[in-house]
Amino acid sequence: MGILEVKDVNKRFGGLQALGDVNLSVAENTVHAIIGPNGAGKSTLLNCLVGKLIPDTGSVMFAGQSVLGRKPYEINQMGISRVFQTPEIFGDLSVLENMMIPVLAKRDGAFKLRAIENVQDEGELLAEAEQMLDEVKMLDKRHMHAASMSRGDKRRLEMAMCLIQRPKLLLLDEPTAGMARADTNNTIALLKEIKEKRDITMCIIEHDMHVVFSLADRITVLAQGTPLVEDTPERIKGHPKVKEAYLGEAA
Amino acid sequence: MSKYNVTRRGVLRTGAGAAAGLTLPTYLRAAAHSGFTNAPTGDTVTLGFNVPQSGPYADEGADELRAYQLAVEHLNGEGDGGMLQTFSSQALEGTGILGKKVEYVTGDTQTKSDAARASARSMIEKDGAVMITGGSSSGVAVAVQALCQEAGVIFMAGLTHSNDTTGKDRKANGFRHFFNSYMSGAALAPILVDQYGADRKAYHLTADYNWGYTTEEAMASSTEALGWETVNSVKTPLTQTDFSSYIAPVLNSGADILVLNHYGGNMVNSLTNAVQFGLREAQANGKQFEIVVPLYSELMARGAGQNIAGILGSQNWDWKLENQLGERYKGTNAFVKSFGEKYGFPPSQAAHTCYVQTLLYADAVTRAGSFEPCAVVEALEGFEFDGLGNGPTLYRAEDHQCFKDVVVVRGKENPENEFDLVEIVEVTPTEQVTYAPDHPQFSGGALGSCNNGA
Amino acid sequence: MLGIKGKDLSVFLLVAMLALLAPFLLNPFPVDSAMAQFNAGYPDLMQRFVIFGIFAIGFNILFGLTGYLSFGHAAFLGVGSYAAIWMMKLVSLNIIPGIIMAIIFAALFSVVVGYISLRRSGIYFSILTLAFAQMSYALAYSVLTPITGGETGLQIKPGDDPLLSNLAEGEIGRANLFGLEMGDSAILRAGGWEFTMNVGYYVCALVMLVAFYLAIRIFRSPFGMMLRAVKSNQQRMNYTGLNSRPYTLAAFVISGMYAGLAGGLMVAMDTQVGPERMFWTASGEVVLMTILGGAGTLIGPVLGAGFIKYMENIVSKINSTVLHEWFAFLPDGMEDFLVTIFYPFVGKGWHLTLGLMFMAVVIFLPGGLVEGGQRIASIFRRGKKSGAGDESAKQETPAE
Amino acid sequence: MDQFIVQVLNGLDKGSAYALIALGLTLIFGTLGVVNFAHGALFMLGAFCAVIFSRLISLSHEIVDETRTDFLGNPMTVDVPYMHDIFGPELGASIIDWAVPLAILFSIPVMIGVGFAMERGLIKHFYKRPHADQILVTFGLAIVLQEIIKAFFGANPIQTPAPEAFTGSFDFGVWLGYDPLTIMYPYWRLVYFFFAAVVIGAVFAFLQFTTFGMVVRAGMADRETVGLLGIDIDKRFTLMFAMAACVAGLAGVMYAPIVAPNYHMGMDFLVLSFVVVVVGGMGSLPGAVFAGFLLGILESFASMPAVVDLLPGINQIVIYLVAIIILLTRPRGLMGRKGVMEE
Repeated sequence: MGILEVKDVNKRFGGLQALGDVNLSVAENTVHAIIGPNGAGKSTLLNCLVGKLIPDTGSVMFAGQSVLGRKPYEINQMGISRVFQTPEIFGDLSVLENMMIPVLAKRDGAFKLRAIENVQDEGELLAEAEQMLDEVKMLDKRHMHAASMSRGDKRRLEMAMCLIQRPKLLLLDEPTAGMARADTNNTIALLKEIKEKRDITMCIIEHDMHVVFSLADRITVLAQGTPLVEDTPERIKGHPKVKEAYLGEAA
Repeated sequence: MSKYNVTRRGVLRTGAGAAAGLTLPTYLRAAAHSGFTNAPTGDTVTLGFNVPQSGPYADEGADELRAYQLAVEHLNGEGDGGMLQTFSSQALEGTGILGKKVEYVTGDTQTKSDAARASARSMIEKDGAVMITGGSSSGVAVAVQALCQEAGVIFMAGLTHSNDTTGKDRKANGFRHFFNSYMSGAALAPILVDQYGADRKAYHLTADYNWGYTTEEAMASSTEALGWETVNSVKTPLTQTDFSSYIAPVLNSGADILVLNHYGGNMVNSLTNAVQFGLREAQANGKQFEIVVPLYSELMARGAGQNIAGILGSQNWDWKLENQLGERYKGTNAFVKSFGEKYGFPPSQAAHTCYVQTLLYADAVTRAGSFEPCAVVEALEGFEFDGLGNGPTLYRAEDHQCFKDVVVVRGKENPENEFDLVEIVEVTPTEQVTYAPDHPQFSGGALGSCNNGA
Repeated sequence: MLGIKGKDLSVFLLVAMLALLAPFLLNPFPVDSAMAQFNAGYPDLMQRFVIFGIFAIGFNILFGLTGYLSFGHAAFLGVGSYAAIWMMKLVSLNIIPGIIMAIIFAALFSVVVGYISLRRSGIYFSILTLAFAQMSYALAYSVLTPITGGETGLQIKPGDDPLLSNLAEGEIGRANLFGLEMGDSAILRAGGWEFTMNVGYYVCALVMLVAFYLAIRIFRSPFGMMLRAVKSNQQRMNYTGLNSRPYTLAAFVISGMYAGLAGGLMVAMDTQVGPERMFWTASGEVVLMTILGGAGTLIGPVLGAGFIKYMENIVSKINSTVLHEWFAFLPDGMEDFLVTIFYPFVGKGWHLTLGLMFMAVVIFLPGGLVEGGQRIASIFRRGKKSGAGDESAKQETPAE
Repeated sequence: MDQFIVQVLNGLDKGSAYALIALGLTLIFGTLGVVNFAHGALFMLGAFCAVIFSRLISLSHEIVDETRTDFLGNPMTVDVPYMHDIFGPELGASIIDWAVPLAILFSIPVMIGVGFAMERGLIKHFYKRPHADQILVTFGLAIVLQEIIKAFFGANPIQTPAPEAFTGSFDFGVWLGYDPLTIMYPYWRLVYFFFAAVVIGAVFAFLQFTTFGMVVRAGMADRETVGLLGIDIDKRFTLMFAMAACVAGLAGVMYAPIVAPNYHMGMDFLVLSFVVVVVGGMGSLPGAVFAGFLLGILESFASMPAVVDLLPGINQIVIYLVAIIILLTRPRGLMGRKGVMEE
């Protein structure tokens, strides 16, 4: 039994079958990559996992509980964090404040009216946030305006914001899309480090095979909304169906 | 009692003179004051002219302000003296008020009660005004009148026509020279019956606020008493500009008269729309369809242009009164002459009532020998006078309302110029428009006692 | 001190000083001088400064922090005012119950309006709030006349005999605070100067300081940070396990309560209410005050409120006679010329000046009046020590 | 039923005005992303184009008429318009009579000029500024424009009649098989409706069938991409703004005979036009037009005596009530596009 169990999920948009009978099982403390050509339904699947979309049929179970019908913030409180294709951070806030918000969300839940207390008095949480920033080597930038940072820094900040909540499952939506080679390698290194240091399950959607094969423990190939194969990276590499799917796309 | 304690320029003139060179500050407790709010102790007295200078009534406010400036000139003995010569009380000599030169401050009511009160309070608290006057709507008049009552200064209302000003919202420190909804109804009804017959069915369009309600009530009850029937009455939002959807149902409602209980921009637009919809030419119940506008204003008649031609309404005063109806309305020409010579056009009724109110206040102070509000109130209560353009007039003690003839007018078919838009049809004598102080349309109010303030 | 420190504390102390010394600072000219026209230190205007300051501070908690632009906040002010005057008419002339009621009613009304309007964001939210406010205004003006007094509004009348006050027959009740009447003043004269210290003003000023202090605490609190996060990125907020709706609703209700407080105080200072208080222009005014002063800054809204009220009450009273007085020392031709030049901008032309000032501020001072203050301050600072360390100070408190 | 038809006509007529104003506002709001609080003032300027034009062509010189006297007893001066001198009394009089329709020709260059100056001089610098700043600057501009008009024309409404030929009403009833005189509708209001239809049609045709229009529509959908294509979108936006100003102005010119223009009429329409645009949906031109007509018709129905008797005050609030209901049931108005002005 994996930590994330997707069973017979179907999703239609009008006449288009975006997902058809998707079954997926992600084992705990592994890195599971979902690959597939454009329009294969990767993003739709991801959105079904975080509550942005609700599947027409099927079930999505996380750690034994259904996520269906829950709001994104509730799903996050269950222990799923998400990293976006373009980094989503609080641009108007300082880097440190960006880190404080997930910490507070972890401690206080989805809503708590703490209007009179001063943020500066949250010594423990501040220390935790700074420690995390130190871990991702951004401590010196803690007073910077988040929007004014480089894209790579934004990506690291976003990951740090997710990690500080100690999620059981981290969803990554093309974390290296649009990155230069060097940045991509940095990101791979960062993710590897995370994987080694923490007990965390990751689910990556990725185009870049280099990234996928460097990180993934298992790979699911999605085509036209349906999983083609699921296997280890080594065996996926030479799989005829995968070649067909990608070559078919190319032709 | 009130402890409104305010800066007084008058006091300070002398105070500053005496204190010249003094370095020690003087400290005054409110209670240390005797007398009344803003008692003028120097050689000047300050009046507050609070008129709309922005918003839809700005032009009317501008005309009021002209009249006030003229009144101040005349009181101070400048110019030709205007109505001072014709006023039946000859207490005023053109030497200011009680020998004090009249100064004034102005403010903008914006035709909003909050803004009007803010402006009036600044006049009382900052400028030391001992009397506030002006305004172009009943909401403002009621709000400022209540303020003056609290503060202990006299309020001489400008243009305010709602019954409430001297009805349920009457105040001891407030006085109204202008006529009211009831008087419009009482004055118009006999003439309407005379002109259009007793067998008429009226449809009322009424501005949806207090003035509209009192005017509708007055018009409906006085016309019904003479045989008319009220078919329907519909309230229209104040902010409405296009009245087509209210006008359109009128023609098929079985009514043959449309009463527009509208003022200002509302009146201009509803009348224009009514004419557009052909109501002037229409026939209903075998009779010519007619439109009535209970309260006329020259400025708004100008705004309505040709549409106003032939439409009956009532006015407090008209600049042609003395020329056309003779001696009884003396004072009119004297005022028109000095106003016309100064500004180049004849005054509106708003200008007239404001001018007269200023003179009446000055006269009352002079006769009372004091600026003390209670003395002024006493001098004005039950005061009978003549020569201010309206014929013999009474300031009734019970509700501080003036009783005088009401002018019934009609829009001219071929006006010669933009100031000659109305013709006088008839004048309804005072007796016909007089009502008991406890008349149901005016019930629910009490003057209270006059307030001298600090 | 008081749980605030550093720059916040100095801003608070500055505001406290300005508020307490306002009767002196606002009357810089001797009463008899020609410039006395510019004196603003009389009770009514001082009260208005702080009351609208409170209104704008509250509005800024919503708009400045969350970015939700409400175009109907005047409705809460109006509801507060009506609640307060009814308390004074029926229960007690003491202003405390009235103000408490004002806050409660404004809060209830803003919960309803906020709950519905916050289902949408951006311009759709603005129009929803506008629609609620305009409906309140239209109904108060007409159909609800029995409760609101319609156009003429509500005042305390001779017949009103509140439960907890013993008034003589026919006496008109006056607002008081445990017997201290709001209209009471002490006047201090020194040379040609005169300073009015009014009870009502100091009551307002103290309330405003409390309101301002709370606003600082909110700005620096986790809640305040969450609100800024809402403005910055709602998507990330939701995926961080936070439900943004209750945060925005809380901000909406808090700012509605500030508006109710302002409405209640308005009645306490001047016992009357009219429905124009809820018209969209009144809602627009507080938006303009906040933007003009500097949205999202602590002191900006107060400055904006003061600026607009000053224009409305002082510039509108300058008439041609006053202008002639000013320039009387010049030769006749010059005098008339200058009067002709200035006349369109003052008195009845005060709106023109206001419009020009709006444009000038937004063009030359993109951050509002606060930015103007900062620029002046930095000129002085540069004079002392070429502006070092300035940058980091700014980063510490991005929403000062 | 006949009342119903009349109110539909009224609604269409009101709706024409709302739709025209909202159309211009949507062009600025939806295309350029500028919250233009001066749009009402542009409408007002249009109406005053009619006033100014009719004043211009009735410019006159004075002749002293010794036979009559004025109110102070001096000899009367009578004004004779120059048009009478140039074209003779009859043709001159009819030119003056046709002032409002002729003012259209006058207003187009004026309003385009105003729009051009406004965009180049002011709005251009505010595209990238926050909406709050746009509100402040355009509101300031609206006040300034208003006050300038007030300084010259006063605060009173100024009657600007339609030509003689269009006074009176058209008997719709006969046309539809009712008794004569049951459904009367003023000619000028019909003219206004058709005029609005023509202007709306012209704007749509322009956007649909010209390359300029295609670029602008593309710009409305995705401004960045169009910019990336190397198209100079700025110049087109200037033209767009001028066009929107012109549409607002035309709405105003023809409206002058319906409601006498005054200096603050723009503010009266401002809030309403924002409501119309938003109810129609941000960035949607058909939405704005449709919402304009819808709200116009609903407002007319709500003011029918029978309806008001049933629900007192409904005529005061109907537009806002409908706006709330629509925005709650359709998150982006009737035809709004996702992501426009939602932050």
